[in-house]
Amino acid sequence: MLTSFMSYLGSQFSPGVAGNQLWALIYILIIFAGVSVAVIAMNWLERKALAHFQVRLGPMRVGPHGLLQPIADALKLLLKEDIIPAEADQVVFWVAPLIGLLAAFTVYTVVPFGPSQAVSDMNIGILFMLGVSSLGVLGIVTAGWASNSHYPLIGALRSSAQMVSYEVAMGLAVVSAILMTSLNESGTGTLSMIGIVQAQQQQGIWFIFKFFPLGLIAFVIFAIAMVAETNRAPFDLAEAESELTAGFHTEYSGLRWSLFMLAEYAAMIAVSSIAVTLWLGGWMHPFPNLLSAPAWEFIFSLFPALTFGGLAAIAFLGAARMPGHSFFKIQRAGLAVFAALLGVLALLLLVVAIAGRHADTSIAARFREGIDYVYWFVLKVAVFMYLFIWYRATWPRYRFDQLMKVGWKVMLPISLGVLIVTAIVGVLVK
Amino acid sequence: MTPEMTPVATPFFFYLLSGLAIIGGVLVITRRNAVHSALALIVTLLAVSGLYLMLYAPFVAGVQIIVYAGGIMVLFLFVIMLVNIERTVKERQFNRIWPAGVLAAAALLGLFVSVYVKGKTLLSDPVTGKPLWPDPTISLPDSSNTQQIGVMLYGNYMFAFEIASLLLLVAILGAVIMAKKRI
Amino acid sequence: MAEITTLHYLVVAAALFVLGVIGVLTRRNVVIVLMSIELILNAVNLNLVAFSRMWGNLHGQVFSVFIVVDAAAEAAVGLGILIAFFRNKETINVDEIDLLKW
Amino acid sequence: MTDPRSLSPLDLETCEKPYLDSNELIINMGPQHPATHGVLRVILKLDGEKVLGTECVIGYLHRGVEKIAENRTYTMFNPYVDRMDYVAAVSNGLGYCQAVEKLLNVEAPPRANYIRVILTELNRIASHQLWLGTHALDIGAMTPLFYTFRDREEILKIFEKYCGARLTTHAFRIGGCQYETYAGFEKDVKNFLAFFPPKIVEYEALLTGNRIWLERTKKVGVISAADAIALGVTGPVLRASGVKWDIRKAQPYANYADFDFEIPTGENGDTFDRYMVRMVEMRQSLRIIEQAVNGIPEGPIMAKVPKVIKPAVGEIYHSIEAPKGELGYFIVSDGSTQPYRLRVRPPSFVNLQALDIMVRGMLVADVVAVIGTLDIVLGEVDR
Amino acid sequence: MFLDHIWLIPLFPAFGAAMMFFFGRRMQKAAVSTVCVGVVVVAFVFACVTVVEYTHFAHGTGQPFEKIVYTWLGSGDAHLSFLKRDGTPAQFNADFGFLLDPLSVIWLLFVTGVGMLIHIYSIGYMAHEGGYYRFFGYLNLFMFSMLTLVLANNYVLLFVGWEGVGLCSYLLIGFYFHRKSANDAANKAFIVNRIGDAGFILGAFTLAWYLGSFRFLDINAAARSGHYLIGDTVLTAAALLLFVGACGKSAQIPLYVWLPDAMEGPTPVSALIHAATMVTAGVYMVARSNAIFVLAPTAMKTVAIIGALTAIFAASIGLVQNDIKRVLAYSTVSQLGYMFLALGVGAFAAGVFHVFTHAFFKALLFLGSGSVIHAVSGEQDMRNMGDLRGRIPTTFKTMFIATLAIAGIPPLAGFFSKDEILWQAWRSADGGFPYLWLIGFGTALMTAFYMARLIFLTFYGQPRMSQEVEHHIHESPKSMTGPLVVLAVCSALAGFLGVPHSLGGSNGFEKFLAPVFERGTEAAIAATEEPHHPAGEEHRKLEWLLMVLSVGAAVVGGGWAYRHYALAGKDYPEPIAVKAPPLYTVLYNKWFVDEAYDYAFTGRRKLGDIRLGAMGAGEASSWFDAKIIDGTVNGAGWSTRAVATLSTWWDKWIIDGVGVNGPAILARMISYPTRLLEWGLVQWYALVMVAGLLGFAVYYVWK
Repeated sequence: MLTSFMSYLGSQFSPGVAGNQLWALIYILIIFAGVSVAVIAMNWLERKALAHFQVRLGPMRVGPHGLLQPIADALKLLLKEDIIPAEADQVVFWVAPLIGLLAAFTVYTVVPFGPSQAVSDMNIGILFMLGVSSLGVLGIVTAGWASNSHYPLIGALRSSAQMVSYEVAMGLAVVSAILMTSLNESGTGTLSMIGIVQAQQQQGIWFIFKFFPLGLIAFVIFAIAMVAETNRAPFDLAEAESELTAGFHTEYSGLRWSLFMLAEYAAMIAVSSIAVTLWLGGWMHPFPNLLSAPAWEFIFSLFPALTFGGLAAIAFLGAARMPGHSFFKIQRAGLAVFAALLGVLALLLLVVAIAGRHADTSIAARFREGIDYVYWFVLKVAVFMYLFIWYRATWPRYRFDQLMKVGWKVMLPISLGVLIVTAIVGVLVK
Repeated sequence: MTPEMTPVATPFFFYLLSGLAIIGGVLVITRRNAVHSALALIVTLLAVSGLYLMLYAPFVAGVQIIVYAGGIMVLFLFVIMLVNIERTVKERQFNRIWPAGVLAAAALLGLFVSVYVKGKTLLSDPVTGKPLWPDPTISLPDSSNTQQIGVMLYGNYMFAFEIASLLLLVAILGAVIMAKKRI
Repeated sequence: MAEITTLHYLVVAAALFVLGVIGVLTRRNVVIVLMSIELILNAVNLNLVAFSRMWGNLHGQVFSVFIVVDAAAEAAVGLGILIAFFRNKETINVDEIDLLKW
Repeated sequence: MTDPRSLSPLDLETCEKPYLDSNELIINMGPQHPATHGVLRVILKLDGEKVLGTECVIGYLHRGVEKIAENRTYTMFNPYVDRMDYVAAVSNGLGYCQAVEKLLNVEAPPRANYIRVILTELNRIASHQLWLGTHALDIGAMTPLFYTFRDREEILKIFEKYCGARLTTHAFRIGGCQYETYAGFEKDVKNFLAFFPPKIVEYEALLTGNRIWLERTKKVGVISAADAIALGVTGPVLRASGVKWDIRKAQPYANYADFDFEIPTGENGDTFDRYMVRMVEMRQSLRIIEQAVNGIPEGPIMAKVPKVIKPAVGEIYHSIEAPKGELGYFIVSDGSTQPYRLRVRPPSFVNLQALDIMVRGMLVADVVAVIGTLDIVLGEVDR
Repeated sequence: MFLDHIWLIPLFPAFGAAMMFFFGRRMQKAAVSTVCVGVVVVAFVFACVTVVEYTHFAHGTGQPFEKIVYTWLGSGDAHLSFLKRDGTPAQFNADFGFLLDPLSVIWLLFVTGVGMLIHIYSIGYMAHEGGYYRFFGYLNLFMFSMLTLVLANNYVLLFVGWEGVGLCSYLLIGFYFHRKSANDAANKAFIVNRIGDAGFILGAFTLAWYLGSFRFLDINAAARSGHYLIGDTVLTAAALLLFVGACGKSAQIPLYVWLPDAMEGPTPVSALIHAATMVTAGVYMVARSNAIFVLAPTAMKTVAIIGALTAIFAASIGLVQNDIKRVLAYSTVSQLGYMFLALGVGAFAAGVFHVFTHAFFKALLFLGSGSVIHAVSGEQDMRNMGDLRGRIPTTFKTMFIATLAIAGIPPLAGFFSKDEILWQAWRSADGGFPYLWLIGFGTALMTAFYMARLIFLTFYGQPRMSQEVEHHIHESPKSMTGPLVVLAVCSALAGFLGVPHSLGGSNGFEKFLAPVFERGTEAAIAATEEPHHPAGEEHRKLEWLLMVLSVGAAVVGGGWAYRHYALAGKDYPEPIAVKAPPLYTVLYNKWFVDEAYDYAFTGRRKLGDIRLGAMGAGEASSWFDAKIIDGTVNGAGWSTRAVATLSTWWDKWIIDGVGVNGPAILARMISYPTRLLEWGLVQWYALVMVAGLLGFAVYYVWK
């Protein structure tokens, strides 16, 4: 076991490819836990960010600055009564959230956090990802149907029609990015997620800037379609609370409802990962073509430590700025401890960055590299997450026919055109 | 560049997946409620897709998931929801000739079994002496599976591919026209 | 457990095929009949892919892709007909779809 | 024009057919629904998502206000009117007080009129702010709600300082105002005049140019001028259809005749026009307030009114321009201390009638937008 | 350099068509004409430069130049191979390739050249029409297809162009799609062409199956290799099938009926597609396949006879038609017949030469007639024209030149090409060809007559149009007369490219084409038996005699027309109508061919009580259904009823007495197996299918 444990650290391949089942399992656990934590954090972040967009403070009571709010929410949801309507189809009602959740989480098996930091590197990675994420529709449709109620049914039909329509534009945009991977000597592209990032690495450019503005257009189309695909504002028709109360999960409550939320946020992170992988260079740091000297590598490797250091500083500042009243004693202490934790984490990262600064095959260097990869990947995904929140704060909701019009009459032709032009340009460039 | 994926615990996964597939199949044809049938069919489809992966056909597996599980089944669910089922659930589920149908299917199964049994023992090639079902000896590189299928689709099977696209177009038109409210 | 050979896959496919045939021959609900047809097609696909693996070439896989295309077309048209029919006759039972008998 | 009477009423019996051809679906919107602004219940007959017809079921908030009036003296009834349109309590009070004053042949003194105008117009802004926030929320824009509530707070603070209440103000008395303005009232109002215009710009920056907002509001819930008049629709809804009708100009009450302001009108009578009309109205209200606060005279705030109000036998109808439209009071006096009959003509109730012809043929999402744009308050609809 | 990029030539107009397709609706007229005419001009210039380069390349040897851009169908993979007839495997390969040899050079030049002129002409002609961009888009698409056809290096790609021009022809005939007659004409053209196309594609595949390739060079090499005997059955069949295709496209008997109707399209279309270029595609294709035809004398004879018959047949109809464009249309059919006559007697070069000269003067005639129609406010009936000579002088002069050319007056273009054909027809060794000469001679006479009739009715005599129309008469704009003048010059001078030896020329045209039409070994032996250039004085004299005869015929025909029509006033008498009324009726009604087709093929008309053709088949099946099938069913019903009656009777009278329910049981026993077959339960059918499947499988496994 130890050898299998250690062998991976020196390996060039993801555990799925290398056949290292132990590490694949570890990764699955890490990713499952990580995504769940990310969803929880995202929940807090969304409430806080949205609140600040809307000139209010958001959760402040549970924990310092509401940091423990998600946990309180989770507890509340777990303890709530689990209602299944009498006329509902019991089995399907029970299965539906699981389908959605399963689809959302299965996608992560191929998300490349780094060249070897993934569960597996499937040959059909992106195909797999699109396919499995499209299974999420099934969860929604069945949930809406099983509730045996009008609002959920309309919501389910809406959302599945929406997801199916936007999948087309999304797929075409993805294909135009995949076409770009084939611009190498051998002329063969790849569908593997890791391969796509490596293609960007070899070509020395993020695909968003490739054939400017073709890559950018395809990216923008994907970025819009992925919002629609995840049923988020301004495309959140399926759960438009002002029209359909809560859409397909109107009849859901408690734990089951939270599963839907979990699936939704996990799906958001998943599609963001696709966007990052396909267009934003995946795990690469910015300007991979210009700033690739060892000195730059070192500077970039300090970023994780700096980020956590910065967060720690902000938390300390927050603790210091708490009102001096004795009511806030515990909160202040909690925030200080949190800040200290962040600080320790920053220090650890700093140590790793400095210990592994030479690009050799030592464990420290491997660790440092891994952390870098994951850091940049997660950072880019986080930017998307912020965008999701921003959209929600800014835009009204589309109407259903307008949504369909945008999907079929605007996005689809544009993405088709981009695909064709990309193919032509690709041939000409070759 | 990447090493071939080495299959792990093949028999276990095979029996698991084929078991799922067959149980799903049985559920498909026995459930009263069409939605339950559809869900069972999805299970079967996903299990079959897993079998494709075991057969080093990742592209087909991906297509299976995207087109079948993600596309066709959603369509099925849609239609089931559109046509009301309350009445049909309460009705007789099998037609009057079901014994004949089961009998025919059983005969078919018998045929399959006998052919397979024969194929394993008797029907070997008289010239080369090879069995009819040789064990897979030539390994397919699954890392370039998609590329190779692409080359074949656009090369050898160009016509078939074009005709398939035409078929889809016709199917789209037909489905749209037939599903229209007023023809 | 022994090694998995082509025959194993063929047996699974045969089982699915027979299940599909039973569904087609006995169920009254058209939707389920259509689903049974999908089962049959899947069984065929499984056979093709297994043979493709057996002979070490990709023709079987290409064919199975075509069959998937065919299945999609079949489902779309079949369900379209079903909806049109349901609208007129308010039934989706196969044995009530016998207008041509008269 | 389509004669609204020609629209067939919703036939609930023939709906829900069991087969696909009709595809009709009956949906109950409300009374518990996030977008019905209280307890309105709208029964929708849908073809897929298309609205075939609506039927409003009201009365969930009925408190018998008009009946209560018959058992209360004129003075005692005054606070009750605040509970009708609770987001525009000041306007309600103004209308009632003026109606009784008219019955008594009493004229409020000028200073009282100025105070009344300032408070009423502030209340108009507050009402429009609340409408804007909820309307935008219905259409899916969350953020404006919080912005408008933040700014509405400034107005409510003035109310609170003036009369001690924020929502149900009971600010006026028959014959004038009960309270003299507090010290710094004028400064507060002037501060608000400086504070608010940039905020309107902020709202408009969020919405007016927003593509999605435009798509959701333009050509949605159209009602023609002729239809609107036929249905008796008043207020911004009527003005957005292009009819320049505003009681403040048409039959000036209080001292509106002294002020210089304009009546905004729309052209298409769609949701967007109603939005724009209300946005402009807020600015016009600011103009009125500015003129009033600068010209407020000294003097008494109460006219001579008998301690026991016993109007002569007779009847009176008086209407004012409330934020939502024409608010009228019809009072019949039998010479006793209590009204023989009191009838309120509430704008929300009348405007709600237009819902059906505005949403026929549109989509479910538009119903929500139209309910929002009608700016109804169920307290007033049900009374 | 240009030669290597020959594939760009068709792409220029394709680009124009694509522009029109995507953006045309939003473009100004000026922009539309700039783009569309521009791309054709560019194509023409490019073609000229390419040809110059080609002549350097070929050094007079006429070596073909072939450029394969990429393999279009088939990948050279063994899986796409098929077995030839002789059992050897062959590749199914079709390239996206271009072939430039003298034959395609000629077509390339006049297609682009005449096409360019007609594009320019259309700017003026279509200026006030709706659908401007659509028209030019179609024209450009046509140019693309025609150039693909001409430059293709294999039958499959040629077929693409072939279908493309057919499509464009359909679209353009039906350009005024709101007119029913235009739609009908378009449908007719399309459907009739389909018949030909079926023949063509069968022929091409037969060739591929027999010779193993679609490539012209391969096929020619194979045909000339001497492996195949003259008169080879399969090759004869293939040649005949190809000729069916040519008949459709080039409007030969019996598939010529669409061409006169095609005049429903705008006049520039008639000029470009239905006179100058597309209809000569059949000639091109036959000329292209000359190596095959040489090996199939029967086919050659068929071609010659059909050509000659078409020539005189169409000319005879043309004698009495009144619609100016119809006269020209029949003239076109007749001239095409000439071309096929030439091809059929083995004078490929002469046929091609006639195509070349005909392109100029027929395009000119059509454009001129367009100009006339333009002048008289859309009137097409010659009975309502007259005396236009002085009012539209340019049109008159150019049309007059063209008439002289088509009538075969020396030294204009038509004289040389037509006489070459007539001479070759006379001279050809195979028996019976002098008869063909006679037919050709008669045709020449008629040609001169009806062309002169057209000119005199249109430009001479007294004005017969209404006052209003007369008032509006005006010469066409420069963009229309310009092309007329250029074409007139070409019609006058083009003949000098091919002055025959007998007139002291060198027949450069034939020499230029010689490499294409060289005979293979087998055929060459046959050819040597007759010296290629019979230099004998005797021959020359004979040739001169024939020339004089045909010129004489032209003069006589023209003179006769002058006598009858030069002074025609209103209600002028038709000489044929006066002298032979039945003949006139027959000719005026085009020999009742359309009617005959309606009787025989479409079934639109009934022959007595019987309907034939497609509709007839429908009716027959309907009758069969109603009478036989339903009759059987009814009969079964009747017999059932009879049985039932019988059994009732039996029941009542016998069973009740005897006490047995026998007949009822019998009736059920009879009905039960019938019911099993037509139960109406889909799953029963499926069950039967499964049973059948089982049966087959069992048979094959355990047989």
